[in-house]
Amino acid sequence: MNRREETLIPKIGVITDVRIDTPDIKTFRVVTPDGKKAFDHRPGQCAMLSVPGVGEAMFSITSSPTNEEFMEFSIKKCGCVTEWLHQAEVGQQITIRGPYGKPFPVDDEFAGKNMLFIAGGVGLAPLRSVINYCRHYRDRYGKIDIVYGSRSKDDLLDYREIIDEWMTDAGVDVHLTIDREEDGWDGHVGFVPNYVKELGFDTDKTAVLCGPPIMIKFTLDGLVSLGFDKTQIYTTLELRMKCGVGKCGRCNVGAKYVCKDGPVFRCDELDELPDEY
Amino acid sequence: MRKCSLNSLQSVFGKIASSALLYLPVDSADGRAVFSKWDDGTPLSNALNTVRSPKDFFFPQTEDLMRFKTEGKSIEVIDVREETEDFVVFGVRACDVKSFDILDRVFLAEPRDSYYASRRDHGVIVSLACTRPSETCFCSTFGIDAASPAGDVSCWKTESEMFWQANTEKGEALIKKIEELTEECSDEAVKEQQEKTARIMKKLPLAGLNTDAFGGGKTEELFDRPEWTELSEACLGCGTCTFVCPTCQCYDIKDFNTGNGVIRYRCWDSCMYSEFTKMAHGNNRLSQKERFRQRFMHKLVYYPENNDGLFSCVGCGRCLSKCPISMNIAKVMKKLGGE
Amino acid sequence: MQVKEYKPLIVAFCCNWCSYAGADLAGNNRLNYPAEVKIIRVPCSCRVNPMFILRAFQRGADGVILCGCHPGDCHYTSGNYFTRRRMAMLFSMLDFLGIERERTRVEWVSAAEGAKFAATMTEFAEQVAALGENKRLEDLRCKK
Amino acid sequence: MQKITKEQLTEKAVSLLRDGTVTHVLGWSAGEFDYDITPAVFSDEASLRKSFVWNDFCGANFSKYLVSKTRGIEGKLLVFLKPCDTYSFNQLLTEHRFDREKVYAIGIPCEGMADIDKVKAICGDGISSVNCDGEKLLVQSIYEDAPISVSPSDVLAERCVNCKSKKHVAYDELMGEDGDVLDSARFDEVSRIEAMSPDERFLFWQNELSRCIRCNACRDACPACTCEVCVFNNPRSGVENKSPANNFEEQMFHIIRAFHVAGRCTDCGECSRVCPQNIPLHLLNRKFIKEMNECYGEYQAGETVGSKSPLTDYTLEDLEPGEVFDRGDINA
Repeated sequence: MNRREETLIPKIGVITDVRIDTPDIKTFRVVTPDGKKAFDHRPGQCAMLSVPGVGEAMFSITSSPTNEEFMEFSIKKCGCVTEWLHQAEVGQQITIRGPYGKPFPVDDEFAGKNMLFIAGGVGLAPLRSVINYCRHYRDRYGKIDIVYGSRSKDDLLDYREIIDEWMTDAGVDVHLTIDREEDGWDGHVGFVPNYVKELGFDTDKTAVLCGPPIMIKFTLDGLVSLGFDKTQIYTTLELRMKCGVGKCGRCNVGAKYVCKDGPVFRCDELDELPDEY
Repeated sequence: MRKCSLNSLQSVFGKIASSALLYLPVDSADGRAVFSKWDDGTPLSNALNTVRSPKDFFFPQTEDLMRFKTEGKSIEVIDVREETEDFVVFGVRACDVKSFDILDRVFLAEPRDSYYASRRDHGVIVSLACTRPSETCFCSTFGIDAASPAGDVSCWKTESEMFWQANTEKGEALIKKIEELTEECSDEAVKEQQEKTARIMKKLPLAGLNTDAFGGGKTEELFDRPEWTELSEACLGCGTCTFVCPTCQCYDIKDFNTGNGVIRYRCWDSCMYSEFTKMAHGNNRLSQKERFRQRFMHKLVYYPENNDGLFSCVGCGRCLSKCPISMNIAKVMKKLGGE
Repeated sequence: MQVKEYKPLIVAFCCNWCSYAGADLAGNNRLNYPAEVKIIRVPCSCRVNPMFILRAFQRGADGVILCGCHPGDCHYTSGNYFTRRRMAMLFSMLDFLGIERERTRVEWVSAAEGAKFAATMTEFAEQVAALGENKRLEDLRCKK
Repeated sequence: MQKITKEQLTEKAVSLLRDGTVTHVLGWSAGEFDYDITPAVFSDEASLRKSFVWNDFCGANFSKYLVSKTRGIEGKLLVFLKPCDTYSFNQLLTEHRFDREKVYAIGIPCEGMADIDKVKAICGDGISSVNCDGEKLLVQSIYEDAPISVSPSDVLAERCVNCKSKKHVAYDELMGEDGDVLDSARFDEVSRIEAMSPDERFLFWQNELSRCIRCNACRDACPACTCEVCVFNNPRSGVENKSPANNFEEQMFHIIRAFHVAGRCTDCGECSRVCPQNIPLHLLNRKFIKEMNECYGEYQAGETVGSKSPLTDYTLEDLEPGEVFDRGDINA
């Protein structure tokens, strides 16, 4: 019996590669036991990963949908599940379900636009998926600017990919910054919001933000002062989630459920929500 | 409409129970009504309502979702779902019947919750009209008529008879089953009872409570109201209101390591709890005021906004009688609605 | 048909300084005590939190015994005096809830009392065996 | 029927607010009906006069609120304490849970509080008002033309029937007369259960505890439960759980909670008052109190500030756990 579908029952995923990105962030490559991608997704969507007996948690899928072989998750060590994952080895099975949430409107609102991606710390994880999607379908978008900052050089995520691929792409400008001066770093030093203002982008762009709440707040203010309209700015939220499908009530803010109506929000939509995220 | 005498009610119950599990409100040893399984002769309680709501039948306080077996690096997922046995819940009050509409819109929305759906498919709800509402009742505020409850079958109990009216296909089937024990009748006695109850409803202390100040789209007006501080001041942060509430449906999913496998189970959770929204790196609702506000905003604004204006409260009054500090949705509505 | 003999599972919390050494001595002297006694070493008998006792029952113990240094001999001077009061109260509460009092015990066993350790365990295991399986403080989820 | 009146308390609070002795008043606020009273902090005369109430339904123990309500206020908080509340007040001071300097405590006499469930058992549902004619409670129901007269002693809450003390053990000022420590029969029910066979006891508690819905009201109302994060809420404690998944979880929660407050519980009875499922949780606490009294000498938590509870103390001659049982046999 039981032919009823049930989203809460996960599939098995296998960790096939673990990349150490920074001292507290690792990127995990996950496929099904028969070596396929667990499911298709759109840029910005999330998946529920779990370790039986430890717990389940929502992570954004960092790999682009254009990657047909596997999914990647960049995970910062900060709680029970993430701590467990950080000591997991290649070959370890976990469970995976998804995809959840509303993706970035890559084929609608973003199409044909100049794109500005702004990320701080592990906030690059959800953006990497959409950045690589835009790079893959390069001709569908205008100029791409990426501003990325973190605490130090060691804390920059996907550093090799940024240097080797993104920086070498035509029409893609990458602006890196770190919070404090550091030996061996000749790039920009300073916080992301300030750097964005210094760079002073034209407002002919669609901006996508992700990072710590405080960075989002100030960057948003900065962009608005540069003349951006809030309808041009997108961000992605994170709240505690359990079900992933708008039923358990945990990620409810205003009339929205972050797991179902988000995590991607346009900033003018956020203004309509109570300040509880 | 059909009827049977109260003297033959036990044989009607017996007939129903011959093909499905039958639950009904029964007086427990300490004098409170609880839903219990009917066995030969179990008398129906005369109490107005049960302490716990009948949502337990469809959304139990805890249920196993799945099991895991782990060995080395590999995991096996074991589906523990079983199709629910057919069951009948008798004696559900009008308010609680309405609560299933509210829960349905959450659990049966895509993707359907198969655990809940299976119970909904196999459960038949037989409602029972109220004749003696309590001072804590305010179902009429939400457009519910206590004297004509919905459900698969509606029942009215008079001094000597029980009247039965099928409302759905499932209900027709149930009535068919007890056809021999009931007789076709006019609805005069029921009408008379309904009019009498309607008169009582108007006399209830909370009869004037209305929802004018609430509903979808009122977030901005209500969210920052200063009254929240005062209203939530004494809140202990316990989960009594949410757990006795027939419409509260927030849940938690947790893993339990049994020593020989892992059970992933679901249990009721409460937005009143301090750790409800706590994440590894912070909490977006730090004070009890914010948590308290969330509960009432959800019931009175957010839920109606997403569900065609339907409020997520049915006025059953359980939270009014059970809150340790007597703070409840009626007081919140009066305060914010400008008394 | 051969009926498998019921062997109760006993969890013994033993303090590191006396009772664990006592258990060691019992082993060194080749004294027999039931193999179903599972020893958990704790720094001091007063390390044992009431939760430990309940957890042991949850995970399938049929009896729980707590062994520490004799009163007056605690390595930390007074730990076992606190244990004595605490466990007296806890066990009495379990008894109040109808959980058989014969399933719990506190015994003082010094490092020199290997024989006492073995005898106590044997006797306790028999006592618990007479009661049969722990049904009143069990967690059905943990049953195999 | 309370000897002190709402007007007396209101005037007192108003005068203390006016002369600046206190800046806030922790009191009872009237509800929809006469019995659904909510604790509230008043900071001005107008709101006091409008909502402050004192009647036979002011059961809530305010002591625990002092932990949160004295934080972050300038000036002093006036609190009205019934005799039983003063024990919790002292116990919290013993545990350094609030700043005594921020509190102005007024002891008020209490004639026992009514239990609305008992009122409803006599008068039925549909109560529109409960008044007092000086002696009897007059209960008006929407189903009756005339009010039903009820003797307060017939509807006293269990904890008040077995009141242990009418004496205030802490206050800055006393209104009315102080009472005495009473010779209560509060341990009778514990003795009755002790006298049962283990099987009967088990069935009794299974029936009670299986009703638990783990709403945590008992814990959250308990003046002895003031941990900032309870172990049962802390994912790092290894025992976090919030569901009554089965009998074991229910038993574990209540055993551990009772044990945690053992020696600190003043027997104020809030746990049983707030339980939505009417579980007699106070019996667990009373069992511990009775046991400790008998084994380690009479001790009343909260009687004085700074006293050492039996479980943080010991003597060289304490009974062995086995002997405690044997003693129990003699009692039975």
